[in-house]
Amino acid sequence: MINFGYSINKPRVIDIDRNNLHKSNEILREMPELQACIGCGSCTATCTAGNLTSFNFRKVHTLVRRGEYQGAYEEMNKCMLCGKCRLVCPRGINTRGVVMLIKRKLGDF
Amino acid sequence: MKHVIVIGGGIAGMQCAAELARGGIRVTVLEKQSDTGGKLRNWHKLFPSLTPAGEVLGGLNHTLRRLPNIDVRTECEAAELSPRRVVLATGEELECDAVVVATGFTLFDARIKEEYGYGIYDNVITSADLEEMFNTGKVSTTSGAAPRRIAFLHCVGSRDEKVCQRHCSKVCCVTGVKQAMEMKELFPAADVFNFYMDIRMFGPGYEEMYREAQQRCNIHFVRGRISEVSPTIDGRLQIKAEDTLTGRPLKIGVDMLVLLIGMRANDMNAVLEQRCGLERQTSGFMRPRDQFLHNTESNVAGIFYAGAVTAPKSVGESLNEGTAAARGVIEYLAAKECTDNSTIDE
Amino acid sequence: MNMKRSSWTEYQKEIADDRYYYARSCIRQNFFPGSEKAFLNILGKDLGRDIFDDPLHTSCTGIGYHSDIVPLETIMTVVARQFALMSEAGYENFTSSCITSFGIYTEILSTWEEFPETEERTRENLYKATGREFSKPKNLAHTSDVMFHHREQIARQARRRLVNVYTGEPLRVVEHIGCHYAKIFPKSGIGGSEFPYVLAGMVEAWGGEIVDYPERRHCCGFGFRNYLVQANRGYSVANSHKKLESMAPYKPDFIVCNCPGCSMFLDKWQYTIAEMEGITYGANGGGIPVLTYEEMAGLVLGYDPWELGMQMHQVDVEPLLDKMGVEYDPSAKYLGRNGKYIGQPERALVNSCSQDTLYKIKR
Amino acid sequence: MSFYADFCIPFIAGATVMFAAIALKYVTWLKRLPKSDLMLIAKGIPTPRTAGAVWEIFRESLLHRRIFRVNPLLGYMHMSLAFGWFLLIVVGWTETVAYLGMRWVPLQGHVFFKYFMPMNGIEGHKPFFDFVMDLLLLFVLSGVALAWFKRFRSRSMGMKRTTKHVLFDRVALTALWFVFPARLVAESITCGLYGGGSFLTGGIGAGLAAAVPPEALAMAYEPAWWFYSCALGVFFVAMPFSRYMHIFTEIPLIFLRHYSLRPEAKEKSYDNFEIQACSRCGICIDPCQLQSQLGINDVQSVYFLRDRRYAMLQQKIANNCLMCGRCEAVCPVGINLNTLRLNSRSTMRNIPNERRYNYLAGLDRSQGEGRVGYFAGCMTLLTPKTLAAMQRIFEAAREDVWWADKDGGVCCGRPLKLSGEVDSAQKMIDYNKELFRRHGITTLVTSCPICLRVFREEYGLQGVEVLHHSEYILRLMHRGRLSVKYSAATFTYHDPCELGRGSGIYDEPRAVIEAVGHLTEPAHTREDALCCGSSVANTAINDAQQLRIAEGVAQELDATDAETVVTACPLCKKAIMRGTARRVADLSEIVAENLGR
Repeated sequence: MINFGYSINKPRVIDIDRNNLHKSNEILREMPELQACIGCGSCTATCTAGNLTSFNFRKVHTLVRRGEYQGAYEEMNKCMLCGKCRLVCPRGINTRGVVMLIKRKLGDF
Repeated sequence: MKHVIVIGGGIAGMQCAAELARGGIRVTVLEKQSDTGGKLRNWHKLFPSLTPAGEVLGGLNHTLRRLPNIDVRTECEAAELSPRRVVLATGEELECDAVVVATGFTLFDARIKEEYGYGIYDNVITSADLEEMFNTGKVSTTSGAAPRRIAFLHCVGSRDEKVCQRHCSKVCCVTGVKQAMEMKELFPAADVFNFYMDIRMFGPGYEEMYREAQQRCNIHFVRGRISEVSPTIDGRLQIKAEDTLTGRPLKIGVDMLVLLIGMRANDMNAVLEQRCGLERQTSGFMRPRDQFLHNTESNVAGIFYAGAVTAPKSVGESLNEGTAAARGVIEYLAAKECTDNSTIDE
Repeated sequence: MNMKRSSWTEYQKEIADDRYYYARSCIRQNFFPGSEKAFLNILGKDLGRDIFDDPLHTSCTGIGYHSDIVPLETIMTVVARQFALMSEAGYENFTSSCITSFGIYTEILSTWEEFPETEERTRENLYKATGREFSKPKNLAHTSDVMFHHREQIARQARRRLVNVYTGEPLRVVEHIGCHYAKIFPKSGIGGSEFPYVLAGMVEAWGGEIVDYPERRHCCGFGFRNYLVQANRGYSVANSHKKLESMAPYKPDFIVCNCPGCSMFLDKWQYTIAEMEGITYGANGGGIPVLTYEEMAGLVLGYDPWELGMQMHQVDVEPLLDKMGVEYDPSAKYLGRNGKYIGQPERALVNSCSQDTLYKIKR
Repeated sequence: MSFYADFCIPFIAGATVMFAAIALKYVTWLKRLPKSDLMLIAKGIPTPRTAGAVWEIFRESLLHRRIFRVNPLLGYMHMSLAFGWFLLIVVGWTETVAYLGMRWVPLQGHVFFKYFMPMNGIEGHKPFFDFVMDLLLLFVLSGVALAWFKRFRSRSMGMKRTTKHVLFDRVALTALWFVFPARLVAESITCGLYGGGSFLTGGIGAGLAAAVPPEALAMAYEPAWWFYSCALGVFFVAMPFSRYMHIFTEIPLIFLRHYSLRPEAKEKSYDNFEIQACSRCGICIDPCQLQSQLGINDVQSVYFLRDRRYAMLQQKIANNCLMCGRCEAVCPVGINLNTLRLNSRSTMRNIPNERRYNYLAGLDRSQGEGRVGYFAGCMTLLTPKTLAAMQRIFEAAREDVWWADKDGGVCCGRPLKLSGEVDSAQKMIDYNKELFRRHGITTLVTSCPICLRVFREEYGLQGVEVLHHSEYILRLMHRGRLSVKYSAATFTYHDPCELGRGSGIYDEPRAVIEAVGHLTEPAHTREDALCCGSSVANTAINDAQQLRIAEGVAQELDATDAETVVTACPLCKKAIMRGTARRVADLSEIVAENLGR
């Protein structure tokens, strides 16, 4: 292969058709309330880890729901599980449970 | 006996006519279509209670037929009006003591948003088409197959300057949620995606319904407006949007795309403005005398508004306005009689 | 595929019938010089129209403009000079070969309309610089518009149709109109930007079938700065890659492009993608031939493919010529004027050569 | 005398299997103990602790004192079965000795003594033993009767729910139910045929002899002993694999516990002693609010231990626990239920990751300077009134304070640890420890009991005194650095789990409240206090379920009719606020509002 001095950018698009939604469906089956997220961002705003890093819980779980698993486990590992997000979620989502569930499903334990 | 002409035999007009008749007034309802009921005739079920539209309409029709002094003239269009006179499209002139304009709205023509492919690709339908399908009981793709993935697009012809529809049509959000749930009910194995810009759940029970759609029905809500629709090689539709909550473009193949079309002001409203001295808002809907205390009155004494002629409204709101307008008419006529009499006395 | 669409008819524009002033394209004359020649021949000889190829005119400097090198005032003056030359030559209908130029002309005419003071300043600048004065063209069209305008006449004079001679089926054609044709001012393009019809109209008139694939409207990826800076080229090629991935399942027989830049990129990136990713498109991995609409018209009218300059393509066109039943001399492919060997591009196949032998100059 | 009859085979086989299985278990468990635990045992044996253990074994394994405290009837049932059977064995052995002198008698000789030594015409008949043995048998039988009764009417024994058992348990239980009635029957028939026995066996025997023809009685004689032997045999075989293993596990457990062995954050061999010491009595079920408020019936400690013992523990069971410690407080065996659950979670979820939390490096968001450090904790940032009140208190006491996390800091690590990620939690612990060290504090005050617990138990902060703000405020008041006004206001107090049962702090907050107003206690209080339901230890229940628990707690607090509900944990405050219209305040708030001078 020739090195032309650049590489073909990988598309940023979330391709639902190509993504394997198996795990995301499993996650939603175990915790249907995650679908009730209205993207208000309270969780991320209050997040202890999010105030120290770029960790964005809302974004990561939304991407996981769309079948974008790349890096989600590593991102979720930034969470300290302190539970503030659960206290502020206006939709009463069990956010700590979500973190653990996503890690379990994507980390295979 | 006083005579009031109600223009438009939709739900607001029907409710208004019934209230007027109860108040001892002779009413003539002018209806463009072959039957009363307006847009509700083609609707299947109403949010958020899923009450069949026919139930509401049946009740209204029953009342209308039962009450005396109501004359419903179908296939009859008004061309010009003043507080004392309505000229029909045929040229016929009707005398009256007051007029209620309950002409409602026009459904947005989804073909104008050609990037969504309505009228171009198979299986791109509007929310109104879907209600028809519900009514006929034949919900399927054009090929007759059960859709495996369905997308709803909110705000088609609403909040869109590109099609001169700056206003919010108010009811499409909850209609989208309702129809998504109905589709999920019909096709439990299907994935349903709702693409929205905002979800505005303004009414009682709407937010609860939304939550139910999300959590119980597992309907995916994606915040982002679809930018374009294209056909795929296997005869499906490919949709592109941005998942704005993740900041990433998103594409997805669907078997059916439902466009939640908004409410457009009637073209006739311009005529009302030009020929009848009535005021219009920038949205094209008629302007009530004021938003709060005289919401069902026009700027011309003796001409009243009821229902979606002044702004997009839900069924319940339109019905309420029908009643409110009738009340206003009755008061207006009583007051007028008073002054007329005192003039005679003098 | 005859679409259930008529919306293109809503986007119509006036196209002059005769007496055109021709403005060439930088990219087209460098990469597809045969196409411009063919256009002049088709208009002048086959269709009997008056078209003037003025040796005095210059680049519109659009590439420089879009790369933030040429300022707006400068490009306006350059454009004004082209118009002045047109007036001096006694023409009123301006037609440009380049989509970028077409976009520039449209944009500048529109700017002058909205902000008359800019037109005044341009007049001043042009006069100061060259002593010339200009009048705006009566009609502005892209050369593809002109070709579209004459498509029926070409169809009548056609020697071949866009039909597979082996199967009798219409050829499946992917069309790409180029962003600056209608995306800036949809009203200035036939069919607008959503369902552009300028190339589709030609293809349908000449017997072919248009492929409507999901990424039909996507940019080829040229994007000026994105291509011109080497480090950004990955973004540029990613766009062509996306389009090719999207169209490949439809097995198109060829791609026809409106814009010289797009023709170049969709053609040459196929080779790049093959080298970088090992992915090849088209039957047997031979690539999907990319034609300019001039070449397409030329083939339909019976021109010799090598005279049309089709040997300049990265992707070999012979399989397409065979399908169309075009007779050609394979040995004459890389012979230029007076039978001189002009060099040969590499085929768009993986690992077919090393970097320093992109062009085999020696026979 | 050979002391052998064919019917003894089931008994002998059963006893052999049982002793072999138990021996195997003991040896394996002890062999796998970590070195440090073995050292503790070695050091502990020659100390008075051993005697203490023996006394406790007598008290708990035989008399079941703790169960008596839960419910006297239940206690009697357990005591009659355990102590009664024990005495039967002891007295039976003595009886053998009394009749036969000190000579070796095989086990079945002791157990089936009545069979081998029918009293008919025997020399030196000792009716005293007959009487004692009958009395003891009656004692045990009364326990069996109560057990039967409990199966059907558990409520009258102070238990709303009893344990749902697995197959081995049912087999063992059934066998056990039959052991003593079978013994009664066998011995009675023997007495009927050969005399002997006292008021019970003798009495029934005489009755039988009168009612049934001797041939029929003789025919029933062997089968009755067969049946008794079978019941014992079946019970013995099932025992090591059933809940009855607790009988023999509790004994070594008590010794080990006296030698200071404890379960830890990661599983180890010692856990086996605790797990198998569970008799599945089910006393832990009723206090569990997941059961009483939410009707969740399969996650309680008894089921958790059972599932873990049989290696069928699922994450959803392990995760579904508030770790409020209410079950631990009542467990008659004193099993460290929370720690065991925690180390199960650790086994299931702990994935050490070196790079995790690398972002903590070099971070310091603390403010101020002082020997006293205040650590608000993540949750307290959502109850800013607490933060403001603490500030006023510090100011009033003229304390220079170093604020560790006023603008957000790093979590104390306990929530992560409670979820099982023990190794990763250590990274936060290390970070905060270093932060405290760097700022040279000597006292660390926190208003969050969750933080408090991990600071005290895991941080090992040498030279730093860790105080909950209730303790700190009380100390300021005692030392005269803080004075408060007493008013007629009425308060009720909710004990946070981590503060009360978790850290043993009950009196300090009460003393503080009583300094500012009148305190009334809710129905469940102190060691028995309810959990607010928002515990960070539970990731399985949903928001609505949390709310239901909170409402239950709030109801009790409302019933006190106090003006203000006081608690001393930000999570409890948030949770209770959802369930009551009454004012809910942190302890610090009511102090700050009533500062004197």
